[in-house]
Amino acid sequence: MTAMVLSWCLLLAQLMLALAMLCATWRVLRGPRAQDRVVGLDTLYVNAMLLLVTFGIRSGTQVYFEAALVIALLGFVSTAALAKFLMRGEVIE
Amino acid sequence: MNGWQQHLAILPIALPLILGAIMVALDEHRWRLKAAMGLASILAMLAAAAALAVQAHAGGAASLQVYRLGNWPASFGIVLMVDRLSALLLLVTALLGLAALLYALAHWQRMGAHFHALLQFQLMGLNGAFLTGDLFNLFVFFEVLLAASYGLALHGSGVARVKAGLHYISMNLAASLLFLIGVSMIYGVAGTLNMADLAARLPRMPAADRPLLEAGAAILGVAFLVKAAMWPLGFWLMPTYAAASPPAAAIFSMMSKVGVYAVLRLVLLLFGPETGESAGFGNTWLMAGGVVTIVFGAISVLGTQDLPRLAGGCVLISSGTLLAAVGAGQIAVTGGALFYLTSSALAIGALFLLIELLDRGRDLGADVLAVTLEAFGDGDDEEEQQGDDGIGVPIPMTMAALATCFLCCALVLAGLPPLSGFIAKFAMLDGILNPAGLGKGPALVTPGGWALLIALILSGFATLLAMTRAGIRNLWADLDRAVPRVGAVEIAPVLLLIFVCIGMTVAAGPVMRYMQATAASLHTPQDYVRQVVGRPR
Amino acid sequence: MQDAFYLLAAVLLPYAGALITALLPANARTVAWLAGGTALLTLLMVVLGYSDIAAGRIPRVALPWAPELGLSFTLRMDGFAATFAVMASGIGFLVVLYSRYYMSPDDPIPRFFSFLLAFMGSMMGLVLSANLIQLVFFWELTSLFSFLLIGYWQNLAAARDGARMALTVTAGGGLALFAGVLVLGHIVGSYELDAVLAAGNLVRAHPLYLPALVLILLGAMTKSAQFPFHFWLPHAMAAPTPVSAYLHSATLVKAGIFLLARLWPVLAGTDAWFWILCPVGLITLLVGAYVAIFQHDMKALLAYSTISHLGLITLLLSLNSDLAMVAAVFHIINHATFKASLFMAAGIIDHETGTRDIRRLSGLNQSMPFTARLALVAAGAMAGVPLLNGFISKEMFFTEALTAATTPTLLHSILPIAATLASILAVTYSLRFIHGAFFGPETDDLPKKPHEPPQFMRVPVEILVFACMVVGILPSATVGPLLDLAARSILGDATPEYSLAVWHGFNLPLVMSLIALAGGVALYRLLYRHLNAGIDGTPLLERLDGRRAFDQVMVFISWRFARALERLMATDRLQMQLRLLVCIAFLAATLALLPHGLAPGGVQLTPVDPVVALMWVVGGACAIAAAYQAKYHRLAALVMLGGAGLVTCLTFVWFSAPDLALTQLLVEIVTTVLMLLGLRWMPKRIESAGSGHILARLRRLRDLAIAAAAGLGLTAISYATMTRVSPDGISRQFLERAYTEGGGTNVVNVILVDFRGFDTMGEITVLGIVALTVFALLRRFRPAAESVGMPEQQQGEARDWLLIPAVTMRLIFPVIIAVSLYLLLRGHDQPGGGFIAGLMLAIGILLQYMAGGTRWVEDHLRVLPLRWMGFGLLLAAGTGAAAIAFGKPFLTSYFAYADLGPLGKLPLASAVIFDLGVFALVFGATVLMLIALAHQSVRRPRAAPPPPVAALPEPAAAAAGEN
Amino acid sequence: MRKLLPHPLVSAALLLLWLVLDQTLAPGPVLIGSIIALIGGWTLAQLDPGRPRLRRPGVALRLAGQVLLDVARSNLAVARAILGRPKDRRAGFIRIPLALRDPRALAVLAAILTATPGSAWVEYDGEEGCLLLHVLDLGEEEEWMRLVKDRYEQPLMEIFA
Amino acid sequence: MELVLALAIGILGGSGVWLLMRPRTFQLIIGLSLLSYAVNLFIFSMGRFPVGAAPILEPGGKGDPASFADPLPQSLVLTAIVIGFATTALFLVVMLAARGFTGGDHVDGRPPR
Amino acid sequence: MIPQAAELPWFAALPVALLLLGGAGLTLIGSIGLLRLRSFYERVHAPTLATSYGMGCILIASMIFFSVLQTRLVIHEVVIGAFIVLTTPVTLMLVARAALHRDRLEKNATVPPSINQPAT
Ligand code: NA
Ligand code: NA
Repeated sequence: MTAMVLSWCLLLAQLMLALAMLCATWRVLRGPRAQDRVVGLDTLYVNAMLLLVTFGIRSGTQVYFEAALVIALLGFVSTAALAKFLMRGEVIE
Repeated sequence: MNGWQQHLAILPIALPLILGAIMVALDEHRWRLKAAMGLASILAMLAAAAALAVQAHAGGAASLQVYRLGNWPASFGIVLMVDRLSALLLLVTALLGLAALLYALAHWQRMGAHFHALLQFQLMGLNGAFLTGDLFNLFVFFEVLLAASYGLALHGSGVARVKAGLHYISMNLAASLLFLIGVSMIYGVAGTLNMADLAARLPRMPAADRPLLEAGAAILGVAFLVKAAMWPLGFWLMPTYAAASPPAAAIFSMMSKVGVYAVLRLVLLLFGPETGESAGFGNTWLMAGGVVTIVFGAISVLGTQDLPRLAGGCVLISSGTLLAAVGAGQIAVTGGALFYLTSSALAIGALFLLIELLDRGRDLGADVLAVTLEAFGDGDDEEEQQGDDGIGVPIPMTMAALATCFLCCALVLAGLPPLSGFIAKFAMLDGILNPAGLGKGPALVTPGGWALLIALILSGFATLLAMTRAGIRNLWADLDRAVPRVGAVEIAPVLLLIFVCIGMTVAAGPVMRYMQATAASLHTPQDYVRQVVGRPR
Repeated sequence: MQDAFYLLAAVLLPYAGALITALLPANARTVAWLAGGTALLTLLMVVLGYSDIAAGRIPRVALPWAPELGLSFTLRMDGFAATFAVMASGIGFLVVLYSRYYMSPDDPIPRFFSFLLAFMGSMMGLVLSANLIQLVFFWELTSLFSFLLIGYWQNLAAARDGARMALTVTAGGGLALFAGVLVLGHIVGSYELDAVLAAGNLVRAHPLYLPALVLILLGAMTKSAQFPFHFWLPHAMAAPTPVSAYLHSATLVKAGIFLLARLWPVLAGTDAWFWILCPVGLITLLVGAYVAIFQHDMKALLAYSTISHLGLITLLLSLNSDLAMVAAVFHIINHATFKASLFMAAGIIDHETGTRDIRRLSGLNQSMPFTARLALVAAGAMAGVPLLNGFISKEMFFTEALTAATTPTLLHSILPIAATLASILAVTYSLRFIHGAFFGPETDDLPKKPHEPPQFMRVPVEILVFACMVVGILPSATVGPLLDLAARSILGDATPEYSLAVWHGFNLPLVMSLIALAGGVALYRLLYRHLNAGIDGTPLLERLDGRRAFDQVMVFISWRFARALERLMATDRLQMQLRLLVCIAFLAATLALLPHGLAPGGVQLTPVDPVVALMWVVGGACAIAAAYQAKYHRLAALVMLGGAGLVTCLTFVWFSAPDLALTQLLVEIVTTVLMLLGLRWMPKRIESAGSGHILARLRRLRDLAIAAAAGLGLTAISYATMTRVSPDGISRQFLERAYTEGGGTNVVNVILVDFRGFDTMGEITVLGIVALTVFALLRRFRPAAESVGMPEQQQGEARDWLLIPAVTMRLIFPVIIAVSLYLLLRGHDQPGGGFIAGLMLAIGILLQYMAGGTRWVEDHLRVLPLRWMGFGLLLAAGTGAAAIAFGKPFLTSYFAYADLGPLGKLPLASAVIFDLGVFALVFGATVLMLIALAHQSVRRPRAAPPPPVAALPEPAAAAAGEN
Repeated sequence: MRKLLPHPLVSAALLLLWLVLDQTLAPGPVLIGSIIALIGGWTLAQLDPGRPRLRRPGVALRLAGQVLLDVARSNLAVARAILGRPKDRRAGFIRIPLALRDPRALAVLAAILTATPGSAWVEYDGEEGCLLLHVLDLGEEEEWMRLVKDRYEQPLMEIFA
Repeated sequence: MELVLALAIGILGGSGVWLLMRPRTFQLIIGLSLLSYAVNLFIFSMGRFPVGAAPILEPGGKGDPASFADPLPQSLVLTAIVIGFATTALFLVVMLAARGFTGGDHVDGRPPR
Repeated sequence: MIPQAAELPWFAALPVALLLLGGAGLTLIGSIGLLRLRSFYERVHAPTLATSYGMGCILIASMIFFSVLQTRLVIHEVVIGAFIVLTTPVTLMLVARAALHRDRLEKNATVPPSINQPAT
């Protein structure tokens, strides 16, 4: 029973996260301005990272941990670079 | 075979890799050291290739040396396979590499960064592609040689190189993706990547999976044909080769042969006569594509005033000839084609080097003038004739040497006597007309065979026309040109390549025997497959 | 053995002489003696062989060359070959002698003699070849060396053009001959001359007879200047006169005739033979003779006369009559002697007077009487005056023409009239040659004061003219045996009875001769005024200009035709090339699949996971939107590409490939940053409302269809494969052996660094090479003028905006180092490894560059990426090579656990060292690329290059990359 | 000691990170982790030669608790704001003068404000020491001012003295 | 689920091919990137639909092919990713160099007339 | 279904389930905010729901799940949380600052002017 509940809750949580990704994607696609897309991408990264953690729970293994870890540590780099490009027109001065 | 000899196969890959790595780490001003290292490496490669060829040839009918990397069994590890074909191509590669390096010593080595390292990696890629017995590893080595070729094509930078390079890289990146698609499809249905293993599994493959395998092979073939510059996939070739620096272009004359090599190897290994339903897969297309490529190359050769483009056109003709010859699917033709491959690769390499020497000292206006001169009916010769009728002009030693070299290249490429091009062409045509051997059986010549015969003869004529025109314009007509300053180290590689062509003519017997033996074992891959797959760890 | 010696010597001596001569200094005069000696020795060799032939033996020698191809170097000298060999070497010797005096001291003479001797060798090889392929071999060599000889005065445009024309026509014909010989060999089953000659009936009955015949005749006709290929010969007169004397009397042009006669037993005797050759010969005979009359240049006159005589011989050969064959051989010999001497005489005149123009020359009989006598006799032979050799063979020709006329076709029946007409014309031009130059009043209006040439310059002419007379008076005693041997070696037992006598009684041929002589004199008188009026061109045939036609054809072929076809067949536009590539790949796969179709396999499908499906809604939307936005909204496209990449990465995770996911993610980050770094140098784009053109829309629609087809194709193939039962492939091995034999639990990593470590080595090499290339290319980077200035985003004032973020970005760096090393060290057993760690560390460095700027970072932290790369590659390759030291194949791995007491067991795997190399290289290469790009911004304040000419003005831009 | 351990806190955190990642306390990993922690500290010293002085760990702990609480609260508030009607709230910029000057301290403040839903750090001017904040629901500007200055800036100034 | 993966490959590939045929260099580079995603997933799919666990073994064990995902395509994709990364970087730089030399960003240097 | 779910006692499973739902819910609300909020500066707040308690809940769920399952302390998810807390401000600060910069360049009146450039 608990297994059932847990499984369903997990599935529900994953669906919510997937929907959250969808929302973020909408912002990426719609814009209207570049900064909106960047924020959208950043959110997409975070949502994806959380989805990865739930994948780990679902499969009961920890091999997905590293992927989540790397997104958490470095996922911001590309968005930061994008933001810097918006600000300065170049990423490295 | 024991001791160090057993490791000879890895040398053409490992040595340039290691020396290249050291060159990368060395400072730029150590170019003399780098040149010396490069030279040593190529000489060692040359020696190794010669030794491998001797070993392979001495081994009799089914001589194959299998080098199991990492000591893993052939079926799932990566193996190198040295047979006559790979040894031959290693040898040609080393020769061209030596020529390119020598030529670059004069000044090209310092026209951009890391020339020597790139050259080593280029040779490593070529050697690896010729040696590997694994499909995916072939992809990797294709990428190595392509990456290095991108570097060499762009060596020296400049508008023309970069513009051509963009096209070249785009096409080859797309082709590489096709390569991946093809390889993975083959893996998907056959479950293996080893070429010999693949050939062994092919007969047992379920009929329902066969179309997928053939589709994979077809896509793979398209990727190879881009590299071989088959029409209409090879429009990138002429601008790229024409823009590349001479040493790079000389090496590139081998690069287009890699595509042909891959086609040759795989077609015969996977779709040879005893593969049942798949036998002869794609031969007709190869033949047709090859012939059209010859025609296209001939037209390009005819239509250009520009020496580098002319040489590029010769590459196209050479590629087309080889593809069509592979498509003919006959041992005798393949043997001739291998002879042709060797001689044309060397001659084109020499030509690319020569072109720059010829262009040196020409004033820029000459080319513009030549276009109008081409309508050669204009009678400005009258007054010239009045002037100094009947007194010859001595040709400076340098020009004489250049002219002789140019003539030799032209003869080889047009397939005219007395050089190796003629023998090559004869061997192929004789094979087309008499597949079973001269006077043995009333073999029917296919329409494709006739088309190839006509295309070969006509392309030879076109090459002759274009080369004569170019030679006369560059060596005879341009009277007040300055005699180019040519270093010994620049003419030496040209002479080296031409001497090899001459040697192939004189020793046509033994050389041809090698080629025929190579072709025979390529066409009967069973021994090959048995030797690779049959031996357990 | 003896055979071998003199046959080989006959061919190789001239080449040896040529080689030695070529190496002599440019103005060595002694070279003539060397050349003359060589020629004489060659002649001696032929004569040595002649005794054997006379004894009824055919000397031969065979050296193995390429036996696999049925190709041996075989020489064979029968009577016919000997005849030609005598002519080639004998006249060759005389020409050398003559040249010694003819050529100017300022001419670079060794080159001349070298080419001449090489040509002689080729001619000897040609006539002595016992193998058809070998014959073609020497055939093309004669073309080649004649090209060099004709173009000897390469400073003259006429010489260049003449040489080129000769080579084009003769070598082109040679290629046809090559094809023809190949077909002939295919028919017979051998290229050996003996075998071919014995297979006449087989050949003539074969369906491929006609193609072979046409191809071979093409070769012969081009070489022997038969109509319509005759035009190259007069232009070859731009060569020094000795060359003309040699090439156009006895050798080059006779090669075609030689071939016709040589293959006569095999190819002749059919209607096709007659109907091709006879009209050609006839037209050549008549047109050549007619045009010759109107030439003002003595050499040109001789050239056209040569054409005419070649036509005559061809005509004789075409008649399918044995007697005509004998006549042809006889005329070959006669023509060689008188024509060579005439050319030499013309050369003497040219040499001593400075001109060859008959209109200017006059009365040379006074100043150079000896020469005049010699020329007179030779011209008489050419005209067919009795008691000279030309007369006898011409009589035989008339006889044959009359015999042929008994066959009731129009062509046959006009032959006697045509023969007489041709003879009339021959008399006319011979008369013009002699009368125009030697008779009439003496003139002062010459470039040089004429006088007799040096004694020895005349000797060759004297010898030849003497031969003309001796043969003309005593034919059977002199040339009889040679002719007999020659004819017999062609006709064999079928050799007919013939009589070589001056007087055959008063018969029809004699009448024809007399008519010709009288008619010729009359015609010359009739045309006298016209000829002396100095009008250029040939009456009635003004339009017939072979050279112009040739030029036009050449221009057409190499310009209009080739270029038009090239335009049609090729494109230099990348879009089209890529389109073609995609379409061809699609078609290739489709064609392969079509015969059997592509049905999905029978594997039980996996139920759809809504989460993944939703994920792919995201991925698909991002991909499509990126495709849509990439033109005008680069930044947006980049962001969307990031979205698609992220979903791909999630998919890898979902499908149990953590290593892939990690790598994909990191690569994605680096790529995004790289592209952003590059974006700074790209031109601004603003969306234009245009491009709504209907054609443009159609093109886009077509591309859309192609893209959709390609996408669907990929879908179909992957679906079909995924639904099939997996083959029992090699992957089982990896799973089973990864730990036990590879020493790692992360199977993917063990594959990467051990099982297929060789792939990895290649792959890191690729990365290294690319980094080097990027580095080299960027060093010469020249930004576009408009990108040189500061980006407009920096126009506005902004302070301290990076102050706070930079603190965090710096703080993160050690964290990144730690995590990167963590992933590196556990890679063999858990997800991670060299690639991932290397990329990660590179991103760490990148972050510092972003936070602090290039200068600041490089003041604080020095990374030497090239060293890292070299070290990494060396470590990886060295690990591989180290195995060799232990007698194991390259890349054989080794692993053990070192017991470090309380610190636990340390895994010692060579694969880990290999992975360390990978790490170093990936790190170095990535950093090198990033830094090289970043440095462009630092280099910015430099002089703006002038805008390149080719640049089109880009649409002016207002906004930044986006909106 | 300063040379060996230029950033003791960072090094300690790195060691901790290593051990958490490796999920072990065995001597081998501890040794490797220590080495890496040292290397990390040295590298950071290259980039950031300054040596921050942190004191008052009690204050720091209290601040952490406070932040956790605030974040939870504003999570709910923002969730309500998103799901509710836009008319009910007023978003806007607010400028806050700061006395805090240490960039590290500012970075912590930035992290806190960013992590707290409803407030976004937009601009900081170092010369004037002025922070521009964007707030989702402005309410009373004074309250925001007090929140930042008293609740976060004050303890931070104590910690980064 | 197989169809979802196949469609994903198709969409990525189709978008990539579309961009491949566009005239601007930047479109080309985005197209090549999308295509390499597609190809990577494609290679992956050639190991059959991956249902097993990640190919990470228990120490000392032998992997059972039935319960693990096929590791070989994974390693092939890994190689392909890295090579794709390298070539993308190279293409980018060549694209920049071409832009610098020709002044525009058309793949042929200048748009056709 | 989760393979190991059955091995989990209810006192662990329940919080895990709730935390997952809560975290995912917060994350979803945050992303919905990305859609619903009207201006960029408002939207910038939305993702912080995910990076604060949204993330926190899910990470704690994972920690509980694995710790109970493996009967040992599995807390390495903490590292993820730390990294997110460390890095999110960097992105958001940069993006917001960039947006402000661009708005100012375009003389957008809805944003406050630069502090040392008194309002015009
Ligand atoms: Na006269
Ligand atoms: Na916030």
